[in-house]
Amino acid sequence: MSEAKLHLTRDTLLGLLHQMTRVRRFEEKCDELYQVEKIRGFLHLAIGEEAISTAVMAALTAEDAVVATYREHGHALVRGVPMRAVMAEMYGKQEGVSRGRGGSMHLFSAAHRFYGGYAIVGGGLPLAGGLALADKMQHKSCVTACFFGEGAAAEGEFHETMNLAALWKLPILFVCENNLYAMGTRLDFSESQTDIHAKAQSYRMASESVDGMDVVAVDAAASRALAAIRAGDGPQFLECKTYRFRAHSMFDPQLYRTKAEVEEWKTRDPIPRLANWMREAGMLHDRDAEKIEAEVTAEVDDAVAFAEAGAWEPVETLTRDVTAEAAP
Amino acid sequence: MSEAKLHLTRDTLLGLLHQMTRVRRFEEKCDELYQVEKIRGFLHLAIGEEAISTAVMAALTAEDAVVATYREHGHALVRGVPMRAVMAEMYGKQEGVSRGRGGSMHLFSAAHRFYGGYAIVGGGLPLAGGLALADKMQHKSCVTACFFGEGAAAEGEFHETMNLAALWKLPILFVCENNLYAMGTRLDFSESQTDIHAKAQSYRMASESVDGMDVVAVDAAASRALAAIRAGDGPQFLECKTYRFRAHSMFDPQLYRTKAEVEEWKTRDPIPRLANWMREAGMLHDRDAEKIEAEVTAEVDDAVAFAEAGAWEPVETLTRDVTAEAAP
Amino acid sequence: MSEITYREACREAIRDALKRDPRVFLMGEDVGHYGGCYAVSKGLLDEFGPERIRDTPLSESGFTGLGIGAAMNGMRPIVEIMTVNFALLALDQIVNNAATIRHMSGGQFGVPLVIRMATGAGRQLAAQHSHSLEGWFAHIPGLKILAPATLEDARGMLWTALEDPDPVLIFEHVMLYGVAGTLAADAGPVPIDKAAVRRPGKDVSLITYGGSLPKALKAAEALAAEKIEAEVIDLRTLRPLDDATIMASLAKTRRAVIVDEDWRSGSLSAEISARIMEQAFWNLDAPVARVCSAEVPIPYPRHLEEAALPQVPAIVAAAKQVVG
Amino acid sequence: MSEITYREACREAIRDALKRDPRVFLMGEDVGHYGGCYAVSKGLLDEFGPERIRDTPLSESGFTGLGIGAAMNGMRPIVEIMTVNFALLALDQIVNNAATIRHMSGGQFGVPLVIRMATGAGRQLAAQHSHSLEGWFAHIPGLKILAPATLEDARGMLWTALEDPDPVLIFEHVMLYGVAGTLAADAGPVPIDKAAVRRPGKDVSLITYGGSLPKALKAAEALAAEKIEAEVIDLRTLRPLDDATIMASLAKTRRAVIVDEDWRSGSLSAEISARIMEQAFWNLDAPVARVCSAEVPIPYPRHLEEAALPQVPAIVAAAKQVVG
Ligand SMILES: Cc1ncc(C[n+]2csc(CCOP(=O)(O)OP(=O)(O)O)c2C)c(N)n1
Ligand SMILES: Cc1ncc(C[n+]2csc(CCOP(=O)(O)OP(=O)(O)O)c2C)c(N)n1
Ligand SMILES: [Mg+2]
Ligand SMILES: [Mg+2]
Repeated sequence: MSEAKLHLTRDTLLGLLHQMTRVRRFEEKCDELYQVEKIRGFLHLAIGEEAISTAVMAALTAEDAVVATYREHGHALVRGVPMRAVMAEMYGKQEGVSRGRGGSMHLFSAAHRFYGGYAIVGGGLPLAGGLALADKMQHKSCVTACFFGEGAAAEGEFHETMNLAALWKLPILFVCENNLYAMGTRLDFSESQTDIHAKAQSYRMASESVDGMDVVAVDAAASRALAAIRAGDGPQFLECKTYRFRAHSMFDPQLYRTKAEVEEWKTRDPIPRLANWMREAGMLHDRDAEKIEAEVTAEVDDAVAFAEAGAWEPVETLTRDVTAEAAP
Repeated sequence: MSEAKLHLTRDTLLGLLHQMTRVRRFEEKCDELYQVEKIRGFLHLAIGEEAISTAVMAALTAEDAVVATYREHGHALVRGVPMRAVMAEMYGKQEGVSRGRGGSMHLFSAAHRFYGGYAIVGGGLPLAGGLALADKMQHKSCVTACFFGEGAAAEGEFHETMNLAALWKLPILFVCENNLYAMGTRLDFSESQTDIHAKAQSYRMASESVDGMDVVAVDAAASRALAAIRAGDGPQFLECKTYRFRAHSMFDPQLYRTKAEVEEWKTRDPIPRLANWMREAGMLHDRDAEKIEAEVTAEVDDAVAFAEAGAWEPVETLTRDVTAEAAP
Repeated sequence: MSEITYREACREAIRDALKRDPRVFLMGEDVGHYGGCYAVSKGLLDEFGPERIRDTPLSESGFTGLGIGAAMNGMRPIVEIMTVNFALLALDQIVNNAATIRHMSGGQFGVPLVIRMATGAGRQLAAQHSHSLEGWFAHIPGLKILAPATLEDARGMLWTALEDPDPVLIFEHVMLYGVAGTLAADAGPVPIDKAAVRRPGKDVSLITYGGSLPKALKAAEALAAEKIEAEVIDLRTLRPLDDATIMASLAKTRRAVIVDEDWRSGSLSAEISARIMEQAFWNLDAPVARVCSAEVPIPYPRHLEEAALPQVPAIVAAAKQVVG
Repeated sequence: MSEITYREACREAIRDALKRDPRVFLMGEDVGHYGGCYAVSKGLLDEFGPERIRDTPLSESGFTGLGIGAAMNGMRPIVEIMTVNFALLALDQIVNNAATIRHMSGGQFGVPLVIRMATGAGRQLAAQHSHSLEGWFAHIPGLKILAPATLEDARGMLWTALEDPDPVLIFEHVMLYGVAGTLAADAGPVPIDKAAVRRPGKDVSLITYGGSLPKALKAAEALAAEKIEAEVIDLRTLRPLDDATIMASLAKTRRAVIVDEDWRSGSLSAEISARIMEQAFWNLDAPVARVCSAEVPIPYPRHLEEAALPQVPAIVAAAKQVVG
């Protein structure tokens, strides 16, 4: 584990472990619920990648803004969006964070400046740039954290946003979750330059690559980057190398990678990795681990019960929220 | 002037001078014709930038393909498209190279593998990539030369094409005509990284920057790049630094730059520059210069007469060439 | 009253917005140092500075998306896209984001963004600069689509659009910029949910908008000379359509010709015809006719461009045919 | 005859094209190693190799443009765009280039390109993956637009499309992929310029295409039980429209309902209604009706998604209303 961890308190580390576990158990439950058709549509699990959202959210303040992708359950949960409302959204219930209209791919929460999960790859980037522009023009000191997969780096919208952000020195943290595959396309089949963070040079943007399976390393890198942004150095780019342990979505036979490769990556699972290190350092005891698991299980069960008990939006409201009720 | 010139024969140099002069006089005539409303629509002159198209075309073979922009009179002429047909196109006459349908911005010539002038900035790049892909898949050894302004480098289509070309090692020469302005937007107002050729690194593409006012330097650089492409090294990127002496188009009061700047650049005019150097080296005599001017004047006058005498497409044919006559 | 062009009316509308509301800024290619591709924003950079008159790189999707994000976060951006053909590069942001976010977020976020762009043919700019795709945008739920055809509307629609909580697209026809006329000195906001009867008549309704309005008015004059009283309706807002004004006119005239510079098939003219079919069929004395552009990428030469577009004689002929 | 799904018919069509013509190749996101987002191209990479089954980066505009260039230079590319919503990223290439090059070049260059994509709702994929924009594309001169609704068409349209000298877009409805049926072992090319009468009838014409065809057929069955004989027309080709088949049916039935999964305003249904107005007004016994999607970005929950889309009961009700 990275050295930076030594500076973190036991409470902070327990917090990170707790958050990663929450996200993991939540998504495992979603997987079950998909099998029994409680959740439908596309469901993208980030199991294996929890360290990134957990660490970056820990480094942000409540005033900062977040933009994410369709693989954003963890981002929403760690950001503080209540698990109940997220689970209800997965069900498509009225009590869902987006009234059930968005589902798994479109979690939004104004109260948490969680500006949403976007399902057009690359489509969230320009919009995130605009959030940062508005903050800057309003002389606010907050930062927009924009998450996306390495697949997005091939899209034109990535390029246009990177340039605009650097040109106008926008307060934005680009977080590339590089899990080596975009659906079934391995990075070297999609990029001539596979060092994603190296692309930032084209825009004279500061960038760093970090082990995305090491929550503490990501936390340290994100904190450094955020400090630079807040100091007025302009946007920063953080590439986090990670891996998804599960299929791309629920319709993916995973023909494009070997079981062995997946198993190899599982040995770097960020949750046991942190837990084991903490144990060795005497910072985690069995009762702590059990407590976390118990709390998380209770929270997940409660969220499922909440979603189950939720209501369907009346069909009569079908066209609400297409435009605002009161226009001038 | 660059050292490379020393290896060029007098005939070759005279040829380059002749071509640049042709293009210059053609465009000066177009400017006149625009004032008297013989030519309409947008008219983009490349006066000052002739060295680039002249040199690159000289380095290409007849089997190679060319894709250009709306500022492409010179490219078409030097490529060998008859001046008559180009001028008739400027008039919108049936005898025009595109039957008058395209006008100044859309010169096409199948016979010269001149795949056209495109007026959506960046829009020609993907298409040029496709020409190169087809050549490669058909195991042909030809190259596609794709011209565009530095303004295009900000478009997403630039990014996507650069990556695809490098990823698939397509036989394509990207020629960026960097004249420092995109309409009225100075490069440093549009790019955080103003060294355009440096962007090629993001795609692991070989690149070079060259003085675009030095026809011999461009010729040498283009020849090197083409040799590399033909040797199978994949795409190459050539940035040519240049300047347009005239307005962006006919509707441009040029508020965005000073007269002094324009005058400064005019001292680097590629035509007198080559001519003077040749004179000093004893390779150009007054009678050569006069001969070139006389030939060019005659050619331009002939082209104008041809265009004047041309016919308008009958209105009845309005919808021809929307789709092919005979579909399956 | 002052003598003013449509271009100046557009500029005054922007100036006024910038002065009235510190959240407003203008962003787009060449809006600043160049003075605007069609000179609409000339002088504004000097007056308001580069923070509020933002020249952008050639990145239509990028800066349109930035406008969306800025609108979601407290600003009131006016994004200028030079020409509707270039807007195709920004369609993902407009259709997949701007138009959906309110719904996808269950009403939590809105996008109070205004996008202005030039549309239409007539300047011999050929197949990549001359199209009229505003009808396309009018297809998308979540957007509002405006087509100011008069000085009043060029001056007043932007104001109301900027107060709208949802994305509003304003299409300015390139042939209108030079049109001059008089405008009240205190001209202010106008509603953006109503069509207008620009000339009353009882024999046939000429339904149109934007750059075709002057042509329809000329046609009405020509028809008047032949004792046919045409009522000219300026749609003004293409989404949502003001059905009431259209059907009220039809109730009187029982006949209609729709004039739309867009390519005929699948243009807004089709939707209007279909609505008349649905709402006024039993009132019709003749089938509704359409005068639209020929289905061809607009060719460069003047005579072919003119032949491709709706022209006064064709409108007159269609009206006479409908009147029977 | 063999038992086959629509998905397999699409795959067989591609296999067959690859085998028949060395100029054909398939290019798009995840068409190779993944096996295709909707599993259409599963197995083709193994059979034909990565030169001809090309996985692309996420670059819709880029690889669509590459397809255009390759088509202009001797190849016959099949470009797959996963879902019509993503095609918005490639619209510049499709509309400004593919559709205009033949005209702009005065007929010197053509773009014999086929672009396939999935369209439509029904899988609870919400507001960024569920739309039906084929009617939008059908607006653009220079393009041909196909919507195979049957196994025969899924199998046979691609063949003909690849022989067409112009760009052809094929829209495959996501809810059809799983539909199974029998197909003649020697099923081959089918024409792409004619609509088809899928069920004859004399009382009302149900005009539809793509994913709505099964619904229209079910509605016709329900109507038959009530002694209303509906004629079901499958448009098959959305541009150019086969007016003759539509008007022939109208001449018989004098009544029509158009079923279109696209949002109502400005959908293809409007164009069809307008054409019926223009060409068959005097034959009509009732106004043409439309059953379309509600004008809302498609919501995620099943009950709302179902409520947003055209359904059999609504078609039956519209038909009964029209029959009066
Ligand atoms: C513009 C666009 N093209 C294609 C898709 C289909 N798609 C959804 S996710 C995905 C892969 C994205 O990969 P990456 O960006 O690496 O993110 P990851 O899924 O690995 O987290 C694809 C191709 C899409 N949603 N949007
Ligand atoms: C996509 C798009 N946006 C905007 C324009 C309008 N426009 C035409 S040329 C131009 C400037 C292009 O600059 P550059 O690429 O540097 O080429 P140059 O004109 O300098 O040769 C602009 C903004 C366009 N044609 N296409
Ligand atoms: Mg990935
Ligand atoms: Mg330039």
